[in-house]
Amino acid sequence: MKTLHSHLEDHFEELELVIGWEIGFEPLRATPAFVRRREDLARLVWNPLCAPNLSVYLPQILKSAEKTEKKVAVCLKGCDTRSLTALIQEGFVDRERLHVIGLPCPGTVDPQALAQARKNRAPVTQVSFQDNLLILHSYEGTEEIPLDSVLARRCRRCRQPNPLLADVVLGDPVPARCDAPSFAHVEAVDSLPLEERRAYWERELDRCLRCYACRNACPLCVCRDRCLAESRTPKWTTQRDSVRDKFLFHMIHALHLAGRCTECGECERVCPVGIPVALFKEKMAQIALDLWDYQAGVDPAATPPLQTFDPSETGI
Amino acid sequence: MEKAVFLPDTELHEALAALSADAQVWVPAGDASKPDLVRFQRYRPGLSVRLDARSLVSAKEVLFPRSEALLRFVKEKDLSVPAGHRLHVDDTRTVPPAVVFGCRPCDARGFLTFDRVFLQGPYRDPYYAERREKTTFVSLVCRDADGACFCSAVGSGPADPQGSDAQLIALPDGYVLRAITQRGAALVEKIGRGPTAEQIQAARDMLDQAGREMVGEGSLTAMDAAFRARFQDAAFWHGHIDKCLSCGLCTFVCPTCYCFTITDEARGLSGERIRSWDACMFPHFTLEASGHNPRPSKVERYRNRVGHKFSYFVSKYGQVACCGCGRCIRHCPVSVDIRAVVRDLPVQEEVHA
Amino acid sequence: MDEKNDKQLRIVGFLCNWCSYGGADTAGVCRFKQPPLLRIIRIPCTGRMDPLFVVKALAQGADGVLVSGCHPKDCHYAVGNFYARRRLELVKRFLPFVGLDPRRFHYTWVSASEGQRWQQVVSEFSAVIQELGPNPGFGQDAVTENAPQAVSSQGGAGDTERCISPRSL
Amino acid sequence: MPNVVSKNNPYLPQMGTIREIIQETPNIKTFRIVLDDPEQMAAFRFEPGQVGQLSVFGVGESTFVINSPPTRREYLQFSVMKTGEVTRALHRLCEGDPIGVRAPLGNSFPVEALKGKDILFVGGGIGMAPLRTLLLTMVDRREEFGDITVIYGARSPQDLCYRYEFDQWRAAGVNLVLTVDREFPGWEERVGFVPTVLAEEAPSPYNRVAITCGPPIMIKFVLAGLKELGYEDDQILTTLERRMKCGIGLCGRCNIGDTYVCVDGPVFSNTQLRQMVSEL
Repeated sequence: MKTLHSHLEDHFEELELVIGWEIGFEPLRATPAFVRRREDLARLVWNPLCAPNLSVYLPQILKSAEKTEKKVAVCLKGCDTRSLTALIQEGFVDRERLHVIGLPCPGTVDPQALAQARKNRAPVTQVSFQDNLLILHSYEGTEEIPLDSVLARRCRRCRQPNPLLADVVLGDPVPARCDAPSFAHVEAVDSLPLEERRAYWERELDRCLRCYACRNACPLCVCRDRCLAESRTPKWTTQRDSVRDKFLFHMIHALHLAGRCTECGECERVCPVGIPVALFKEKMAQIALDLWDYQAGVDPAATPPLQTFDPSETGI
Repeated sequence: MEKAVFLPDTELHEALAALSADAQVWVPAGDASKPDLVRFQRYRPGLSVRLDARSLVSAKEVLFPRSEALLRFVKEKDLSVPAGHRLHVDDTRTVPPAVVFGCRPCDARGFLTFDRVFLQGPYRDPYYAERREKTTFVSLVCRDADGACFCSAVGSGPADPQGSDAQLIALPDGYVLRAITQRGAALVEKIGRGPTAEQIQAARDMLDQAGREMVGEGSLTAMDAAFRARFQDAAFWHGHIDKCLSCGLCTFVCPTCYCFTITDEARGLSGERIRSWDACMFPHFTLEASGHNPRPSKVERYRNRVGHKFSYFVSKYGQVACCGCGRCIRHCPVSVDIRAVVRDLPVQEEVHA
Repeated sequence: MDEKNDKQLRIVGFLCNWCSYGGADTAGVCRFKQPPLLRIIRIPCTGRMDPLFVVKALAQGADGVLVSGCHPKDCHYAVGNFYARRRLELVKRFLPFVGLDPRRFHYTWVSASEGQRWQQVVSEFSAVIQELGPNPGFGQDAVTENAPQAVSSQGGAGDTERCISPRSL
Repeated sequence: MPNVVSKNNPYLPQMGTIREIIQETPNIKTFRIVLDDPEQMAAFRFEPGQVGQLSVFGVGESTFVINSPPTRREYLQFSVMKTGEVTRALHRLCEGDPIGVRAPLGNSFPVEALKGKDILFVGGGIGMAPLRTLLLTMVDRREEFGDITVIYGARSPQDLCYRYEFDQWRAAGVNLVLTVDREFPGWEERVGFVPTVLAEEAPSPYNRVAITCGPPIMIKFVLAGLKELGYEDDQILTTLERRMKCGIGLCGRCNIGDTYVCVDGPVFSNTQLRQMVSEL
């Protein structure tokens, strides 16, 4: 990781804060890091474990930070730059105050898949990466696991591994896993009969704890502390532990992301009970693509389709 | 071992079915579509019981449901009274006996925090108390702590009997089930078979070994003063909490987080006043009607969470409100590590930035 | 007849104040015969339609949802229905994904003078709903949601002023 | 001690009926409530400063101070400012409507310790409600207390609560100083913010206890003003507010450090406030 460190070392005087990733409480956990001192730059890492989409912090960080000449540096993977683009489109982030470090991304690891792929049970003491291989060390020995076999669902349908918008791109471009938008997972659900689809979602959503991690991890859930899901006036959901209330919360989330969701998949990654909540938003993205040929977070100058209209449209 | 039986692996389902005859039996079980997603579920034949796996959510919902009706009300139309209706309020409830089978010692111990608040405070919570009295906890001596576990650091350990009525000790082909309390003894009588001397010896050895094991470094039980000294150190809290997403995951999976909200949910002429889980990490938790919020951002909210568990609760009840299960760390979307926060409280040098 | 069949089907209609609401009125004044399934909620413009209204109504078991506003280019607020039709089409296409029957949701445009057309819209949609039968909604009904819905909760969030006390202030 | 908060189920409200509603100000109403069970009403005891939870079934519960004094027990009086969901619903209720009551909750003013002392009340707007209960207790036991001075202010004359009682207070020997924020036609009392009037009046701190309640910004300046006048921390009492749900120290939201406002409060001395973690 020489290039990320050396780049930040070179530019540190121009920066008030660097948002990147560091190793968390165990080697397989990369966690967001907020670096304000030069000596802490060494903590930063960049590898396929760096799953969190750091653009989620930007609106609030920029709002609370004092306006100075210095910029906020943020490390963004290809898909993360789409989220940033959408935030810029909607005016939540001032591009001028950011120093965007774009990182071509080979895909991120799904911790569950990794746990299943491992043959050893002992805790991982060290992890390294080489040629799309994860090399895990534990006292039981060394294991090599191909990255492709443990990719997160979002990464298996990735078509934007390379940053779309950045002040500097560190690393060589990565070939995309999909050339065109892929909605295979959505289509799998769509292929079920209507009744079974409802039963499927009732079963999945029954597990929901309403912890709102999916909402809070979403870079485009910009209402933050003013979320409709918790409002009592108007009251959209009750406090009952019922599937219907959980469903309504997820509908609030999904419909508010219609035509805005950049498909970063954070909602699904953070879900503690493994509900494929990103499918709701992928379906929205599919509809937006069909109806208006629109992809969120690709063009900073575009207007999201539900925030505009076209009188000449026909067929709707 | 006072009262102990041997429960072969092959008879586990039989035993659970037997217990289900007169109680709700809650076991850690894999989800049908996601076998590695282990939660406490009501036992039913065919359930994929997973005593070997750590459950995602603690067993707290058995005594403290995610949502429960405190009372029900019905409005009966009656034009003879000025209001035009009479109001009937009803708080009757039936609480079935329950067994939590195969939770970890940390889960069972978590209820000691609840007991302090709900049973031994100025007001006794009848809903909790009734469930508590009718529930038997059978914990499994824990042999697979992971990197997030830290039960020894809060004064517990992988073989901690506190809060458990009976203990399961895993042997290669089954479990030794040992009674700890009267209630546990009553349960042990219903299942299993007489253990052999070797099985008893093996269980004893395992118990000794687990009892000596230290899970988690150092001690986090005496941080009251350090927390108060750190209270207004904004840089400290920002350093640790800037990455927090302010979701409620940590509190919802926690075996000791007991905060709740009360809301009325009504439709038409009837409704319920329900109590449901709430989280101090949510902005609405302390938001006053005037718009004032004494804990306006995630920094104050997380600080309160740390303070509640490691300072306020200690000064009020003499124990930490944390059982070291590590769920909040293991499942946090951004791996906020409460151990690290608490451990750093008394550290004077600036290790945080 | 058993109770299930006896349960009357319900369509929730969201009608723009400036056109379809008048259209429905026109149809009524002209005494055009209409099926009795519809319950009307007047909205200031279809631009007020939050797609969540549709989802929530159907999730809670409304048998049909009908949205009707001014013809495109005739919006009282110039462009409200242009925004609306994008949202409504999106939600229409989204419903089946979560297992809600898209045939239970219909949106259309009826002006204040089109009483005849209104009759036709209501009749056709009612026929569809009658054909589909009761909507199971999403998730099981919570206990109290089966309760009769005669009056709003006491001083409740219905927010309509209520004062049935004879000695009011 | 007879207590309406049920020992078996402290969440279960007692049923009461609204006997009278008084429109105090454009957004404050006073409710006079009688418990439906006459025995319970007769046995009901509380101390000045204690609070109650009022239930509008279907909307929720909210906490209000019982602002009638324990010396007058024909009804329980609560004053409610329209701010949130429950208070809006309360404002829609009418005389004769049923209402749920869970009371008394929380601590109270140390009446016995105040005996023989001069008293200064400093109130602003709805903040007069918790002061009224103590004030009327003292009025009813007038000979046990020394001088009673009340400085009460609001934005405008029509925002003053309990206007219809001012004459009675004065007749009972209360030195009542009224103020509004600016000049109004027909207003003949003081004009100016409460802290300013406090500084002008300057009641001597000797053998006196000051009790203040009002909006946070007023409290802040009143506390500074009292300090200026020479009041010590333990000569100043105030009441705190927090969002509350259970009211019985369980639900975990109204804490300031390890102090729970619902059971340890709402009445605190300035000394106590200074010992708490700073999270107001």
